Amino acid sequence: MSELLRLAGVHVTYQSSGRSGVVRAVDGIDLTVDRGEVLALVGESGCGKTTLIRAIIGLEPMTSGSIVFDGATVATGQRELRRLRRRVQMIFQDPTGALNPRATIYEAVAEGIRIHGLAGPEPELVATALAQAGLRPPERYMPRFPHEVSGGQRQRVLIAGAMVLGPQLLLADEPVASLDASVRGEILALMRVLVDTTGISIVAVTHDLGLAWNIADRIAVMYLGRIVEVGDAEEVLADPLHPYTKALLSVVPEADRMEQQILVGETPDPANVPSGCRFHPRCPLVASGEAERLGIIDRCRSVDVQLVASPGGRRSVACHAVRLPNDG
Amino acid sequence: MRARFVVGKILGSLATLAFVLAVNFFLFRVVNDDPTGSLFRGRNLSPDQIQRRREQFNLTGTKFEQFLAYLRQTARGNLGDSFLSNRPVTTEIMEAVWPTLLLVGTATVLAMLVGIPLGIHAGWKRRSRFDAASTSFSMFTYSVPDFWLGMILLAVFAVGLGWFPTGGFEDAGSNATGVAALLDQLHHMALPALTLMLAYIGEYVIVMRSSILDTLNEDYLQLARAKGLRDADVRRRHAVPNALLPVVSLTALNFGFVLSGAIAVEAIFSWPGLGQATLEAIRGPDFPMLQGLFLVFSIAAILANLIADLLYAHLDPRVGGR
Amino acid sequence: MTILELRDLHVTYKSDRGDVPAVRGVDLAIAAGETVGLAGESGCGKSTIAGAVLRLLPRDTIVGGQVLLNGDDVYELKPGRLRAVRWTAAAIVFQGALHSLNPVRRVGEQIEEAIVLHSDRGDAGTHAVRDRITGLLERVGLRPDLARSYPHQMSGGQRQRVLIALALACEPDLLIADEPTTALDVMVQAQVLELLAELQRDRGLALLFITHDLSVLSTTCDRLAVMYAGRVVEEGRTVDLLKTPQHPYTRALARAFPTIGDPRSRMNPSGLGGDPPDPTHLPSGCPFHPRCDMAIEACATADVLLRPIRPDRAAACVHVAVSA
Amino acid sequence: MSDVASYSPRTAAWARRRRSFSDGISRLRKDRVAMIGLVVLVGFVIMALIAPWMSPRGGLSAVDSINNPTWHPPSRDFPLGTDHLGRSVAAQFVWGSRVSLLVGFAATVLTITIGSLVGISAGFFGGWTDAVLMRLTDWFLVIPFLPLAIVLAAVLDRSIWNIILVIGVTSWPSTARLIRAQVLTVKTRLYVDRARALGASRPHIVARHILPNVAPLILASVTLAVPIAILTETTLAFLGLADPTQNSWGKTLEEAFGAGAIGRNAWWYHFPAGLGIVAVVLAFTLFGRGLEEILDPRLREEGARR
Repeated sequence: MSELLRLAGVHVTYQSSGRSGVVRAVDGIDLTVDRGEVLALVGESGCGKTTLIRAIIGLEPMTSGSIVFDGATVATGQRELRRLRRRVQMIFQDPTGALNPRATIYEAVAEGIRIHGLAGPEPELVATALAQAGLRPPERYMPRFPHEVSGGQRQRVLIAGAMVLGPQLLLADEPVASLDASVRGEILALMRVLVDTTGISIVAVTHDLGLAWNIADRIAVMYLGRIVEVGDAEEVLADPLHPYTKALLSVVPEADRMEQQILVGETPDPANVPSGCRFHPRCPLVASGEAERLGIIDRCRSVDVQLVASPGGRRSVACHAVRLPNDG
Repeated sequence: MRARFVVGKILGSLATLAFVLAVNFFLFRVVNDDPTGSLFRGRNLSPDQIQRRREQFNLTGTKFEQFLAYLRQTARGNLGDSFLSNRPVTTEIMEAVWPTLLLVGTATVLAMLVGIPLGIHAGWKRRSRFDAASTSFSMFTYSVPDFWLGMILLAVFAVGLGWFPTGGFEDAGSNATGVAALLDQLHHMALPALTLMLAYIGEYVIVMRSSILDTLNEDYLQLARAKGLRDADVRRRHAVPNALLPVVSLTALNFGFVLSGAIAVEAIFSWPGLGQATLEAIRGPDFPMLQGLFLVFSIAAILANLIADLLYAHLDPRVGGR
Repeated sequence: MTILELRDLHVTYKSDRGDVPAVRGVDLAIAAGETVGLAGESGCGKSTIAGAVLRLLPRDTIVGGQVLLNGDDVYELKPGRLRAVRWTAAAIVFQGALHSLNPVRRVGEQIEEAIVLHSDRGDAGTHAVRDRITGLLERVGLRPDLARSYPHQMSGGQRQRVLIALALACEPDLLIADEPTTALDVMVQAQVLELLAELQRDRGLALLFITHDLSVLSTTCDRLAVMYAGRVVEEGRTVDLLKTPQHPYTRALARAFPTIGDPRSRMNPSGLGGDPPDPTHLPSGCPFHPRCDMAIEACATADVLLRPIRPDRAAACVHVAVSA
Repeated sequence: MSDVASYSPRTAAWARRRRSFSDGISRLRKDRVAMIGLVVLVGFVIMALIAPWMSPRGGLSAVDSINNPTWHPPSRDFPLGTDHLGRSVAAQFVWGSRVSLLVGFAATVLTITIGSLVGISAGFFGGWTDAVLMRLTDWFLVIPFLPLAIVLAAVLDRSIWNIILVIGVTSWPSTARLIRAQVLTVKTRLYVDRARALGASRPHIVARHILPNVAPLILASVTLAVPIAILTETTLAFLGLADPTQNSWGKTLEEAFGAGAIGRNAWWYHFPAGLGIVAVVLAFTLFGRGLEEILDPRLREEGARR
């Protein structure tokens, strides 16, 4: 597999209107996405996962860092962004809000074609995209308004509107979080089929590890603007190394479960990033005295920890306590 | 409330005041480039007299110098002399403030006291017969020009039935004192106050009703009911405190219009207040007087606006940087 | 002892588009110390049941059947008695904590209101009441000084804890939790679930747990009832029901929440074709048949009610053999 | 997919629009109160249009009316009686509707134009544009509206166009605020984000997403601005600031009051004009509220959610 997207040192910070000044929403991300790969970006709300994918498509201004897409560095000019936005597309958590209530489904799907002046008979392009997204027969859906179809169908319309441009990368922001359980699986299956049939890559932002298990090839766990663990989805979920990943996995409600590792305290605040390892105030290793026993407690408190790759490069973890196995 | 919030609001009000002063100056002296021409239209003044007037009204020097002179004067409380009476505008206005304050203040308070409960009840019992009746009534009074309503009331109750005097503040030549004088004034005030109250009431009913309707679907009302509160207590303790917030600021804002609210109605009832003064100034035309009145009306509104903001922030814990 | 019993409950809303049958004959019983989960997708009628128990539905709603709370039919109670039963016999933890708390009143006052309302003496502001509020807040893991805060000053997790404290204020026999963790982050959700489980254990509460998320119920409930189109389509003990779901809908729903590590669901998301039915236009016959992969001809015409399979287990499907 | 090849998006979209338009009309039709308002309005508009045929303009002239009886109660010759100069009150009523409606409509056009331009630019461009425009709007909003109108009208020459100008210039700020708020709401909608992600330019977003979702609100505020304009004209006319050559209902009331119609119990002089104002204003308000319920996206979304 070859590389499609490479993020290096991506930062997104804003001036907060309130008290403490700077919000470090995305605080130094290095990440790659291969062609035909599904990457799940998981974490709690406020960890910067949505901001990160919005920055990739230029909806959020990047403060520093670089994005290389398909071998070329992405410039930030209007024209370059526009060209990029044909090859990178996005779908949203709330498909109801993402569709203009006054535009028909046909118009919603055709909008991208018109913006980019794509060649070809528009009705057929729209019909193909709708059918590909599972809305068959397409002509039945074309003249409808968004409020006349169900939530799952709206998400399919969004997918059709994105896929009609033939993108190489699809960014999906919590694509099934607002959908009913029974519909959820259908949309995920569709996403997987799109990858297998068109070779597109998907970056899916989610708080749901089950989604990663269902469709992702790789998984990246984010905490307070940083990636703390990344690797093959099956490996990470079977054998999490970072204490945060372990905690996240332990609280997935399941009938026969492992020992729960419930982190105390609130969802962390990116306006107020702790010193040292940013996870240390909530880290179970610190709380249980394990870090002290390992003799790393001072480093946890004062040394900012970087993502360290395994010798084979397939797994990376950012934790003072973790030594990676050799995965060749 | 944070001090920063309060200071910010005060500074904002001062900026508005500066804007008003500028408007007040430039409207009268720039729109009409040389006001002496139009101000004294129809009067036979010698060039010498005109020159004296010019100096008197700071019409010499550049526009900017004139503006500064105007600001200095205004800051000292000098608003010039009335053309009609030749007395200082400040004095004239001071004399007319009290009757207006009394009349419109009374009417506003009454309209509030009646309108707010009506609106609460109508909103709470939405689509009831009471709601239909009070909403139609409000829409009707809202559509009636206040002075015409005054004319009708005057025609019916003063001229037709003779129950009330046809105008004025008290009986001419009466030298009653104490309770008798007070009763006489109340007798004179009854019709104009009723007119204004009817004119204002609709707004309170409509705003209060829609504000209650906004809260009806709130989850916290459902929770209050689930707790076992009576319907009346759910309304009193949970719906009304929230729904009153927008009405509180409406009320405060309306107090800003107390001084300027009754111009036409005062004219109908020959009520010796600021409205009557405005009408006379228009007829003159008495520009210094108009200018002074406009300034006073605006200052009242700015103050009321400031109070409304601060009051809102005080009542709503979510506002004001707490 | 049975705390809550629903007997053939029917609820029909009035709307501009006609009658909306939201609940169409539900039987359910909860005993003291028992946790029962009610699962289903949006529009299946599960939240309506929460409102129906305390008679909180809109005035023009038609309610049929019986709701027995500690043996009394809630719909037969006089207004005064009904108000006394509310919050003391059953209290609700509503979904959406931000909107369930009055924004202009301190959270302490809102808890105090419930305590004072249901105590014999008018003892607002006394030490006893203040101590009680402190105790409640501490019990749900909050600092007592938060009583002086306004809802908007708290985090989502804190507000949800306040709602739980509020629900416990009058020591109810039954706690109804309506999607109590839906708006919360995964970690906070785990905290709240743990708290609810603890409280239930400590106080022997009956707990009715309503959610769309079957996986949440799997860890917290003794028994489960799965709703579809206003009816319970399957019920049974949690482990039993999830291990061997009998109704095709339950099966699909259970598969929709994958077990991480289960190779069958790896790279194989599972869902259910079609969409949840519109309550105003329910399909004929078994309302699930248009989405059912096991539907036979009869399903389109013959409606199926819950069939007992064995003690503690029932499902509403033609494929379920009726036990003797 | 021969169906698809012949699918004409434009025709289909227009068919849908027509359908939703006629949906709106039929919903409006069911609103009996709004329909009463509409009927009354249409009646007055027709009266204003055919005034020259209903009643010769000479009826308004004191010179032409010199031989008429003065203060004459309603009779067959003078259906609404005569005034202190012998002029027909009925003629004044018919002609007065022209001025009231003209001022009402024209001032509203001005108000809404200024308000929409300010509101949309402030909302869409944000930043400095927004800060400056909103400061200005706030200033105008705080200054009491009627005194400002009075002062402006007093300074300017007395003409109907100046009255329109005065009302337009003083009443735009609330419209601007309303529309800015709606633009800001629409701007944060996810579909605007989606359009950006699709690569849409600013003009595309304004034309395709912002305007269509703000337009109904603009239309709804038109119907609510007209009554205010009419009432303001009436008051200004009553205070003697109207065009002396034009008969409006407000001016009739001023003259009736000035001539002592109340003391003389000449109800026929002041009653019809006042009733005309109330009827038109009420009709507009009722129709406007009905229209607002159908057009205002906020109210509609509310309704859809339940």
